Amino acid sequence: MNEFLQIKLLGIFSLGMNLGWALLMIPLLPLLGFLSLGLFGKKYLKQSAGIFATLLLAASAFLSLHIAYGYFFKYGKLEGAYQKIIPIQFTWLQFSPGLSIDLGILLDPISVMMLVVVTFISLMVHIYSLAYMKGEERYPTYYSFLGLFTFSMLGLVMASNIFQLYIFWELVGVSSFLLIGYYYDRPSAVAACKKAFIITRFADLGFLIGILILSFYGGTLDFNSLIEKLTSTNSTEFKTIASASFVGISALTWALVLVFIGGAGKSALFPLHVWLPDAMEGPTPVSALIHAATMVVAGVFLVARLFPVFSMSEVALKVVSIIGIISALFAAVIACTQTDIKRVLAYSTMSQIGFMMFSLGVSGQAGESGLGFTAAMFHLFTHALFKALLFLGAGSVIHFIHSNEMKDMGGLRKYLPITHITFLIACLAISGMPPFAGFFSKEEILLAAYHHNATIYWIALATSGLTSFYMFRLYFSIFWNKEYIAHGEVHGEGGFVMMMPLILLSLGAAAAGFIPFGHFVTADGNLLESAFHLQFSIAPVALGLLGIFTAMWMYKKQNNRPDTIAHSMNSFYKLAYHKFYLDELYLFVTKKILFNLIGKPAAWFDKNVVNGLVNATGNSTVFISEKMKGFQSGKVQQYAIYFLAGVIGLAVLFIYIWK
Amino acid sequence: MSGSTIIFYLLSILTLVSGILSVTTRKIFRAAIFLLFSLIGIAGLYFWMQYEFIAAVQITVYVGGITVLIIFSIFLTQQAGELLPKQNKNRVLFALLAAFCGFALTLLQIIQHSFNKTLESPILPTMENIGNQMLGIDENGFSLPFEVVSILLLAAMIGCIVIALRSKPTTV
Amino acid sequence: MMEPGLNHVLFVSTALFFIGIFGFLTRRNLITMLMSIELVLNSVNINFIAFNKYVWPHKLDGLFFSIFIIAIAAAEAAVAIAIIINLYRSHQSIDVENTEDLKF
Amino acid sequence: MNLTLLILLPLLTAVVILLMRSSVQVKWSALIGASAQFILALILFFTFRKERALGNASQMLFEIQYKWFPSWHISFHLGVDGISVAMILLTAFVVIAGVLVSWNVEKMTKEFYLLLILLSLGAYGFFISLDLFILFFFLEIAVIPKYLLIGIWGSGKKEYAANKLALMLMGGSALVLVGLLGLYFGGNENTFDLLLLSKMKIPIMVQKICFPLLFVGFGVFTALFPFHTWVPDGHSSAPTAGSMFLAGISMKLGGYGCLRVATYLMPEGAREYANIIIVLSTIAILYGAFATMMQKDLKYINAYSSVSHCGFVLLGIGMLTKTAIAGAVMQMVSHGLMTALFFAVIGMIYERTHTREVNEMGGLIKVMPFITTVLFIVGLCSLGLPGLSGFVAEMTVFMGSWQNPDPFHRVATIAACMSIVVTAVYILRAIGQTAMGPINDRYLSLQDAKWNEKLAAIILIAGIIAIGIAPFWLNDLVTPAAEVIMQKVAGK
Repeated sequence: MNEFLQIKLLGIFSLGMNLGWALLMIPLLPLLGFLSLGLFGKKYLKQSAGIFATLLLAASAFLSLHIAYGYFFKYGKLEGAYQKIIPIQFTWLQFSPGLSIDLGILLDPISVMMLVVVTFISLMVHIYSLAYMKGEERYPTYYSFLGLFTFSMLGLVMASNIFQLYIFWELVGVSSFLLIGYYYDRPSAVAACKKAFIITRFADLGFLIGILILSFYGGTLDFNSLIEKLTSTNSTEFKTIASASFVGISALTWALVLVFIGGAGKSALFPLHVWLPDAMEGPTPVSALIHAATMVVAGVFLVARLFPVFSMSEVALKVVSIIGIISALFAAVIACTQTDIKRVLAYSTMSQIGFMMFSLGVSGQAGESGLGFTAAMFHLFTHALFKALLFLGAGSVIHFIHSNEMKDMGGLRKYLPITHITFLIACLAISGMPPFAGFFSKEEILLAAYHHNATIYWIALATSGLTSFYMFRLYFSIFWNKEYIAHGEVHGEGGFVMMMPLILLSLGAAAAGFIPFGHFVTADGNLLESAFHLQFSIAPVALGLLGIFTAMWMYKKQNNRPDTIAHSMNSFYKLAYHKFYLDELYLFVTKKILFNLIGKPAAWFDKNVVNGLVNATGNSTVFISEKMKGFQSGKVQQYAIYFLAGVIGLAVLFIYIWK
Repeated sequence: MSGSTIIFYLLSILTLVSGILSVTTRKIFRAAIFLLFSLIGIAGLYFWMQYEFIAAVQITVYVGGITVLIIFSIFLTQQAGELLPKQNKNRVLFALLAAFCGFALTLLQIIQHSFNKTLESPILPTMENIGNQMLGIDENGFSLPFEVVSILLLAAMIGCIVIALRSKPTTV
Repeated sequence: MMEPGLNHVLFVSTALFFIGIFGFLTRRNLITMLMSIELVLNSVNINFIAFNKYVWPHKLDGLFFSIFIIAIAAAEAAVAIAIIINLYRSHQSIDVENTEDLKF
Repeated sequence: MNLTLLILLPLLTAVVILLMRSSVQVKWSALIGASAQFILALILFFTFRKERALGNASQMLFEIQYKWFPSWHISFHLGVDGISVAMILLTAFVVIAGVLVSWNVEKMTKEFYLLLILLSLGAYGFFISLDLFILFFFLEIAVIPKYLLIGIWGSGKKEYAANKLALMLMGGSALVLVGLLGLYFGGNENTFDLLLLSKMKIPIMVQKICFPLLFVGFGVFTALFPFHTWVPDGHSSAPTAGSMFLAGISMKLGGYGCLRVATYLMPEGAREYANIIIVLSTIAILYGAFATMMQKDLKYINAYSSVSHCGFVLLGIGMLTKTAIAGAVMQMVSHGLMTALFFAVIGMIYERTHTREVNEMGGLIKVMPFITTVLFIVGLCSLGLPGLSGFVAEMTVFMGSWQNPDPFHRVATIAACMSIVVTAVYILRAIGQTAMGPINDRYLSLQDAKWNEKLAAIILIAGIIAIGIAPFWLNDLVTPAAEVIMQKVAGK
């Protein structure tokens, strides 16, 4: 091997050499796409760039399916429990003995599941974009950014080292930045991409400090050994991190909460969510990929990855569940009032992520109590499918109508039949209607919450009702409501290339719920048989139906009911419509406080005080010499007087004073 | 009170009074003449101290040479009969103060210090002794300073000529 | 009145010295300043001779120094007058107040 | 590997440039000279690695010693360790890029290139000298050309900037000189030899006096707060290559000096003043970042961000752990490459748009995709994107800093970490306003980069990416040398 890359082929042979390389190829193929399209795309590939990238990703998706099959059904299990396998790892940067950033691949149920989700959704988006983005000026660039994102996301989910996760975490952030800012000449897109990056960056600060704390006490950055050291209550590492405290809170909790802040930023949880709605400025397929299905769930993934450690700290878990439930409810309320269809979807994403988060928060580590964990992962999986579907459907609508606003839509079911059906399936799925995917996963979440914390359960139940309301509000507003009046030429749906991903995803959204998820993904790797309680699911389904019928009543036909209702809760409606003025608050904090109270004084201080001191040194030198040059008057007799006075003075000095 | 004492005092008075007049009179030619008298008085003092050779040199060089040189330069540069410009009051006051302080300080030192004459046998400043030592190269000889002074004089002469030469108009 | 000795002579020379200084400081004409300098030099000469006579009569060093000083004074006077005349040519004046070109 | 080659080669280049007639000849001979330096630096790097791999564990490799001034115990003593090799590589990268970028200089071309080459000579000499006297000698060689470069080829308030820079740097050198003399006379033996001095036990009192002198003296070069004000003015007035050299090489002379001379030779002094250094550098990091936020001129943005980034160098040194010191050196290399590239890009943009005000630009992606891509890369490097060099260096500094468990160091580290957010803010503002947004019509006809600019950018980007995606080679180079320094500082 290369002398630089001392790749430790841990068990790569036990997987079979081909499988090892296959594993490596999964992230490397999108990277290849990024590099080749980024460097040569504009010149050589042009319109074939999309096909090229799609083929690479198809290969990658195929390989990850292959790996998933192998892992779940062939070699992943050891004595009934799924193992964490690290087939590839090499030292990337050694800080000190024991503390190093190792790049590697960690296979365990969640990473393999994420592998499949990421590559599959990404492939769908690639295919969809072939038609959707056709004719764009920077078509190859678009695909190269998609490649970069997919690579980073894959690196993130397969990370074997917390710092590796951080590295790819930043990379997905930047690819999201690049893709949101894809329409670079729109000022709103530029503002949105900056906002997204800066807010997640702010959250990453917490993540970074959390990593620093964990690494200091854990003495390692490697996930496996970190988890091992910090979860056994007897280890010295655990004892020190649990006993070390700052402001009365243990270092462990601090570290986990800080890490969670990082996750909350990326997953757009309250109150760090403000970037997500604005991020909808990006191309719609990108929103489907990054801001619905994959990147935004990175926070959930992070908490799940460190879940054994989280489960050691009650407080940290409590924070996770509280933030999760607040986000879920908060976003759902806002989603009911928004009129931009992508923004509704964005808030719905935030709400669903809130579901996953509090589900993790109410979970325990082992056995039955780990239901929350499984449920969160299950919901992550199903949500990826139906939310991507929703976004792609929305994209298809926007593609047809060239607008994001609900008021421009209505009655589109005749023009977009396939979109209509798939969108309906997705809406049913997200509303938790049996037998669609969302029903099963949401059911498990609610069950986990019910067992753990009644308050959370009731709020979650209410939120799930709201969910079906706003989703069907969306559905009816787009496809029913008023009749669509076509202006000029009407082109149909995007054709097969655009419809195929919708169909595939709707199949997934319809059927994914039947996967016995507890068999594969559990907190402790052991099998978890989730019992299905019929009586338990009555309440959520009933509430969901209520939501749907309310939406139908209000939006199926054009009428003034929505306005009346909005009018009757005037102030609250306004509050929700303006997203509870959080954006304004952020603007106030950044513009007023950061810029005006810190930035400006700092710049002023530098210009006037520090620089002024330097200039003052120079000026005082000039001033003094200006004064001193008067002595050099050219008048001989003056010199003589000074001289004489000097002589007399020195004489007196030497004779009488310094004898 | 011997004759010698009276002569000393007379000479001192002549020297100092004509010195003072020389630096205060506002007629430049008179200043030169007072200077002449002062120098003569000094020569008298040398005679009084029985240093005849140096007294003679004083008269020839100073009285005969330098004063004449000065008078010539007065003729060359000055309109005759014109009063010298007055110095401003402050300057005079400060000069007086400085001169007086310096004078008082020096005098105080002179009075407080007692000079002791050596006990070794004196050498008389006769022409013979002076001549031998001036050109002697033994340890009492002064031939090196003598030569240095001669070179200095030469340099001064050349310098005078160079400085006083009317610079030619540079026409190339 | 006392018998004059070293101190008396030194008194005369000191007085003459400061008369010269005073003249140098107050005169505005360069030639009269030169005269003041001559007075200063002469007062020094008197000192040399006086010390030679009253303190170290066994040597002739003081006398020689006087001789050299006289020689140098002569040279100096010549150079000074050359400078003064040159100055007069260029400035049409030998007032010291006008000769202050050599400054900052 | 004969180290004198590193001095002789620039000297030869300078002579050849002097002999050349036309500006084309001058440019090409400078380029050939710079490439030769570049190759030489690479050869040095690989032979160094080979020697180390063969088990040559002596502290300095390729040592050469000539008697120079025997009566004062000054010898021409050269040698390199990992840190020096890293800095030499950096210099070689920046020099070749600087030469390429200045291809359009028409005013007194010969003199311009001569000064550039002289500056590189000073830098190489500085990094390889093991005798404090010649170290100082080369330091001075590296200062003077900057004055002329800014004063003659600069823009804006160039005279003011040149004076300010030269005076402040000279002031720094004066402190350095006093400190060096203190070391010379303060030790048991009068010597300027670095290795001899390092083996000597220098009295605590001498260390307490000389350490601040040397640290502040070198610190002025590397923008130690509050002696950083030459940075914004100097950088913004300098010609493009001048800014590149200034930020890419000159500022690193200071960091290297702080580490190699001040900290290494006077460990007790370093421990004594470490907290002050940390406070000052943390202030520099945050304050520089906040001040950058308010700047509107691209060069000022990069200059203030350099203050912030160089704060990490000093922070790493002040933290006094092996990892932090290694991180400081990495940050020097990384920042050198990055900031040189940033200035190069700014120069390219300025040449086209004739403005450096970010408010007046916009949408430049459309007309100059190459240049804006480079701008993106360098901006992302500056804000610490993984895969580019800035991330590696900053993370190493943070990791090293965090190894000090007391609250003071913790708070300083967290404060320094915060700068990654502020950096993101100002970098994205700058990029967003220049490259993105609607384009101004008068820029529609602008051309993208030419071959020389492309080459320069690619060379520097190669360096940045090489560190960013494979930091282990730099780490392997730097860490053993940092360990030597730390052993001395730990006093065991």
